[in-house]
Amino acid sequence: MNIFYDAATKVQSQSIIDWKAAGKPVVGYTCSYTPAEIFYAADILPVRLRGIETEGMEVGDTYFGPFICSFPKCILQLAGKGKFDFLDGAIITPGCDGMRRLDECWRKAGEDFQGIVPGYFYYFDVPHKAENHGMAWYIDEIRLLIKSIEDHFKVNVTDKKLTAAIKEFNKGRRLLKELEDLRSGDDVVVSGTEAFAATVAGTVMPRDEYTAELKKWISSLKKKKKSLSEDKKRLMVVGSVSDEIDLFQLIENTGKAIVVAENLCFGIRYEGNEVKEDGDPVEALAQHYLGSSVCPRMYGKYKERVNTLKERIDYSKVDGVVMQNIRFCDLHGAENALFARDLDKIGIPSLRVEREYGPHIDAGRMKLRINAFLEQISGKQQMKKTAERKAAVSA
Amino acid sequence: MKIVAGCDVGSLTSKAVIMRDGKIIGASIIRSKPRPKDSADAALESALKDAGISKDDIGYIIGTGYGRDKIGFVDEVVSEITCHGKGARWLLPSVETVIDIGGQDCKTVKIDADGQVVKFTANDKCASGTGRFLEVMAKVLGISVDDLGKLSLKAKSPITLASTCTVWAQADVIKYINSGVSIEDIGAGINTAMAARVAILVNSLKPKGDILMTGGVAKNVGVVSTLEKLLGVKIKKARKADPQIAGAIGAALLSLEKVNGKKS
Amino acid sequence: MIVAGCDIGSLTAKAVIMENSKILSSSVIRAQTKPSDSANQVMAKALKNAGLAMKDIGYVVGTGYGRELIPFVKSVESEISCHAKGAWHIMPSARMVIDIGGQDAKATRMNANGAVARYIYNDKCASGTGRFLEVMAEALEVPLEEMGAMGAKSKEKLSISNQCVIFAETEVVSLVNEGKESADIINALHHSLAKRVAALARSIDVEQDVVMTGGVAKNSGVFNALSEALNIKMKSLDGVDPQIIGALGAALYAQEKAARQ
Amino acid sequence: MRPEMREYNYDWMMGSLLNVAAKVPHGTPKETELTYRYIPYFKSGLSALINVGPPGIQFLSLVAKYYENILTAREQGKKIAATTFCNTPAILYAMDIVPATFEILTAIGCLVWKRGMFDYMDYCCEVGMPETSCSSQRGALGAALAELSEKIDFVICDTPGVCDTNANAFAFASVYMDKPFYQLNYPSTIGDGRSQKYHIDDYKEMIRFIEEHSGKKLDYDRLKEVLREIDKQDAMIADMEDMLMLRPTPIPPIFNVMLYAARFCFSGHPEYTKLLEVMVDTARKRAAAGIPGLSAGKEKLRAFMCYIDHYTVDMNFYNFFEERGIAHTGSILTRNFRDNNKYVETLPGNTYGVDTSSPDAMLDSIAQMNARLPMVRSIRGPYDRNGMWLEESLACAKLYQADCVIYNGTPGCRNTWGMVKPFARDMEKQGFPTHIMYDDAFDDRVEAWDATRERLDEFFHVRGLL
Ligand SMILES: Nc1ncnc2c1ncn2[C@@H]1O[C@H](COP(=O)(O)OP(=O)(O)O)[C@@H](O)[C@H]1O
Ligand SMILES: Nc1ncnc2c1ncn2[C@@H]1O[C@H](COP(=O)(O)OP(=O)(O)O)[C@@H](O)[C@H]1O
Ligand code: SF4
Ligand code: SF4
Ligand code: SF4
Repeated sequence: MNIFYDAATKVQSQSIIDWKAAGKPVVGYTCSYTPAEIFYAADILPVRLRGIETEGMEVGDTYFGPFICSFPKCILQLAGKGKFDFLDGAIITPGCDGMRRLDECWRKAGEDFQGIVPGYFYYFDVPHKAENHGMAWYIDEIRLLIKSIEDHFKVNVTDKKLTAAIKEFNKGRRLLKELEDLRSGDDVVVSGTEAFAATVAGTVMPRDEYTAELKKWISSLKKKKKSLSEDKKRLMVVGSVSDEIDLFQLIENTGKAIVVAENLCFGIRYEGNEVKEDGDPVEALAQHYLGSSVCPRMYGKYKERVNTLKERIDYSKVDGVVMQNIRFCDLHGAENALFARDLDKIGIPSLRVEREYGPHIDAGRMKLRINAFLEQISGKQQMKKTAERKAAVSA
Repeated sequence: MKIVAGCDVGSLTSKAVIMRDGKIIGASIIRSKPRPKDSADAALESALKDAGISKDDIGYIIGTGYGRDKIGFVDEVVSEITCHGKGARWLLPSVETVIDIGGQDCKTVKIDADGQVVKFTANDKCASGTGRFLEVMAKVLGISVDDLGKLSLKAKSPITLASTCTVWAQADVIKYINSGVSIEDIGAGINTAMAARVAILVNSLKPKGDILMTGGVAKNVGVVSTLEKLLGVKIKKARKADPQIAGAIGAALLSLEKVNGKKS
Repeated sequence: MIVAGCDIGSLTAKAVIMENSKILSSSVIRAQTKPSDSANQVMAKALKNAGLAMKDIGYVVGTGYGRELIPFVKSVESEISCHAKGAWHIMPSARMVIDIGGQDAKATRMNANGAVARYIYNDKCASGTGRFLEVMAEALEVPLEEMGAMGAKSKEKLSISNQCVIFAETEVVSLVNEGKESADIINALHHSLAKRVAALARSIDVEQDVVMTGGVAKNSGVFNALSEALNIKMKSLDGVDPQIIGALGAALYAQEKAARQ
Repeated sequence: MRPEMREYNYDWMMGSLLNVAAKVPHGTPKETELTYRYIPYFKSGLSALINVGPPGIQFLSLVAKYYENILTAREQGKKIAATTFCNTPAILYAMDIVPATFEILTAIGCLVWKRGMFDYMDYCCEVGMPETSCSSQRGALGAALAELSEKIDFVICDTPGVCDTNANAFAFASVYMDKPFYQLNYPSTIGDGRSQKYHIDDYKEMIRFIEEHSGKKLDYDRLKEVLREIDKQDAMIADMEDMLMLRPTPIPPIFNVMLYAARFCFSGHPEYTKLLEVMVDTARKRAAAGIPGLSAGKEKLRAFMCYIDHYTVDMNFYNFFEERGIAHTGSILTRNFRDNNKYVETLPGNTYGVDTSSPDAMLDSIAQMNARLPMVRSIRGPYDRNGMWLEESLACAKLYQADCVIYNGTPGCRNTWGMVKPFARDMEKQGFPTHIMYDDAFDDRVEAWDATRERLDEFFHVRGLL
């Protein structure tokens, strides 16, 4: 577990240091619509960019305006402070508006702070729709990206290597699915914090190492008997981008809840399905990444998302859903409102919170809301039990 | 003899309530001290004095409020949202929606017949929808928060506060004072600004049934009456006790349930 | 001709009396509720210091947020222009002034002639202003004047993350409750303020020399933290009280305008 | 929302108000006086329009017509599409659909009502949209969500890839009201073969969507008529643009908003042609007679709005320009990017043409035109890329000889607030004093107009412009 924890809580984790020491390149990317398999195939370490470990926002605020989500600002802050100096490249994606402006802001910051823009800096144009021409565009974009990586890093990304990469990544996907299965049982042997750390680690660790470690860890979990879920509310966390282990810790530290599921970017949101291992690998990747419409940036696909959410809630036997959104995140903020409305209709309680991204900010306020939410859920269940008892007695 | 207590340590005030057989026999509201522990001790002591009993007579105490984790003497802690729901139900049995505005934040709570929370929303974006906003403004006007509410009743043409940031709004208020606007019109403008922010939060919960306000701001008639206008419904008055102690009452009631063994 | 500049701020009122570009006297007082009272009092004090009477003054320019309400001025100028002019007068090598007063923080860039090239205000939030420190000083029960010295004694590194002044105050109170040292909290506050202001200055390009004006410049903790955040050595306006720079600039305008009359 | 607000049908109220406003100039002075008494918050805005003469009067009737179309759509058996100003209504007119453009409806409400569109904006937050989302949709959207406006039949959104908060508002609307949704999506580049093709594919898909949900087939003869109308309109717009270059310009500040607002309402429709004819005629006469556009008589300064204008309270913003003697040289909304326009000379690949020779040519024309509407054209990609915001702003500021550049938007605009600081820095480096306004173009509560005006005055003064 420690290796995952290290990877999930440090910007420059040991496995990144080791990789660099072997003289191999590292490329950062900002959004889960970037097929990381491509880099694996090029023997480049893909690292999802994050905003943890920020202190202050003087660089972020210099370039971004005041009404922007703190996540991309934190990334810029870290870049400005040289914390991403280990990057040989960065891929910027128009995930949301805040994120896509990271392109300009980072480059402009590079004019003021020497050496903070990686030598390879690429804008990867992901469309907002997956139908016909959208998919075709995305496939072209992937091919262009591959070409550009080949040119810059002097590598050769063949279909064969891509297929191998897909297979390797799929192993991890299957393992994460196993982890999900473990957490869906009545007796959960793994805390949400640990599980999330393991998932986040997958976005920053070398994949072979990750798969091996994950496999070991999961088989050790399978031997565990001690239930962590007894007398606890089973929660799910959804909403804005998050890689904050603290958030999960805060929830579980109440002692009254266990997080059994999440649907977060950085989490398992993406890992649900496997990528097709036969046929054209680029098309298979495109179908997987663009086709699943898991993020509200894919407009008009709300119904698919709410259905997935309901299935997950059912599957993981969730008692309540924590819906968080980072301030100025319109996409998740609005979608959370719709989720809350639709879950309400089927009797699933939810809690909406708006917050700042970043370590420990507003922990007190967050704690209060979580606690009240847990009390709300137990009251509800209490009532259900009483009603059942009464019904049983009268029958 | 079942004597129980509830202690609500808020950011501005700390409250304690002592109950015997479901009746309040002692209560207190004090200004919070820098250390929550000291606030709790002082509030409880003052309530004990009010009830004329000693601490050993109390069977169970539940703590709540923003400083709840730091209270020395409690048996258990419960969030203030749950406590305000419970307390409100006791204050007015028909209530279904509770608006609690304290010093730190503003919450709207929907409750069922048991006083159990069904749903809630809380504002945490900015200090401008909280009691603290009113405190800051009262200080600028050189009056007490108690008097701020009444100003609305005498206002002729309330000012409009453009800024939502408490600190900027303060500057706006100073400007109005300097340009000779009457203190009534300024006060009313402040109360209205506050009510307007709260109304959005309340409406987002789709309130239904009888509405009761708890927390210190419930005593501000200006905010309450503007809120009534904005929501288009009457807000019920708590007659059984001071709405500011609703949280402490709720905590005491939960203590009672505990000693009665009603809930696990 | 003897001229004067009068700067009515949110916390303090300042006046400078000048003849042939030389400062004859200056004064700083706490602002009164009514700007006109502040103006009369601060002017009276400055006049007294110089041994002059109001009739000796040929031209007065007003500035500061209460500038429109000063009874005795002939014209008014914006604080941006006044701080730039004042700072440049003292230090012609200055290309940027960072003025942090009670209400707002501003960064202004000047060209070689001292003319304003660009400026920017703090965003729509009070967290980057002197008021932020005032509120915190009150919460910590520390006099404003002593914050700089106290912060310098800090040993442990803390951070204050909240944007909203009121919520940051709560954060400070909880730190006190956790038993944190005031010196450490104050140091964290200085850095938090400095980082916000640094972002402001950077977004219009920082050009050396940089000087700091306004009341907060007297706080050595913020001064040093800002130098650190900007990664440059800011120049101090040695000898001249940074708080009177706005009034000084106004007096310089008065001189120019009087000459044009 | 305050309960009494729910008792008024918002559309109907607005429609009646605008109807009355349109009649004012034709009444007797006494009738006019009487009407003014009933519209105290639109009085100076209305008189400003009337004072610019026939174009203003024509504009009033155009806006009234626009509303009437929405109000009578059902009676006439027409469908209503909720859409954005970034989407040309021309295609809808060609297909006999009535557009309800949220941003236009919000702006009009802001201009004429005391409380602007505040209640409706807040209603969106009450149903759960973040209060940080763009106010330009939230006004009209709030009314729609509260079911106070004519029911819409489907949603056509035109900003994915360009503006999240805008697209998100429409996506939210479609889910909340359970209406069919189509999104026109934009890549981050323009002018290259790939994106040109993408636009047309996307556009064809949209037409299929409209056909499906309206039950009407696109009639190419009608499309041809509409395109021919656009051709005429573009020529007149170009004339106006040319006259904007004159110093002093004969174009009054208010003409700018009329030019684009009317285009968003009635592009390809004879209503807009009528207005343009009157506008061009008036401007020409003024130019010939040497009458400046500003009523102050003297043009002291020329300002370029690099983003949008300010729409709250009684047209204060335009009156401010008039009073100070500032010529308004347009905003991002003004330009249409028709080929051969002057400002596009330095922006090759950014234009569209009109070709009615075949159905495919027509479709391509309208799709490419749509892809060059404000915002979707130049803020889709990184601002410093070819043809994007910086280049466009510089080209316009230079061509129209602006003395300064002013940014005004809404705090909801992630998109521009994401990089407006570096943008302003670049504009300054090119020698244009640039002012960033921190208000909300549609919501006075964010910053009171008085404060906004003070900051503008300070900018003009401190930077030695006025
Ligand atoms: N008598 C009163 N009249 C009007 N307002 C009051 C009165 N007493 C308290 N308040 C308001 O109530 C707020 C404190 O509420 P309270 O519920 O005690 O807060 P907390 O529980 O967070 O300490 C104050 O900020 C003030 O605005
Ligand atoms: N002696 C001092 N030491 C440290 N800080 C000070 C001192 N005097 C004032 N300040 C700071 O300066 C701020 C006021 O600055 P000033 O320039 O006088 O503002 P204004 O012009 O708005 O009145 C106060 O908010 C405080 O933070
Ligand atoms: S939340 Fe969506 S847009 Fe944001 S990074 Fe994740 S996938 Fe990309
Ligand atoms: S949380 Fe929302 S606003 Fe922030 S980066 Fe992700 S999608 Fe964008
Ligand atoms: S103003 Fe900005 S946020 Fe609003 S619709 Fe336009 S581009 Fe989007």
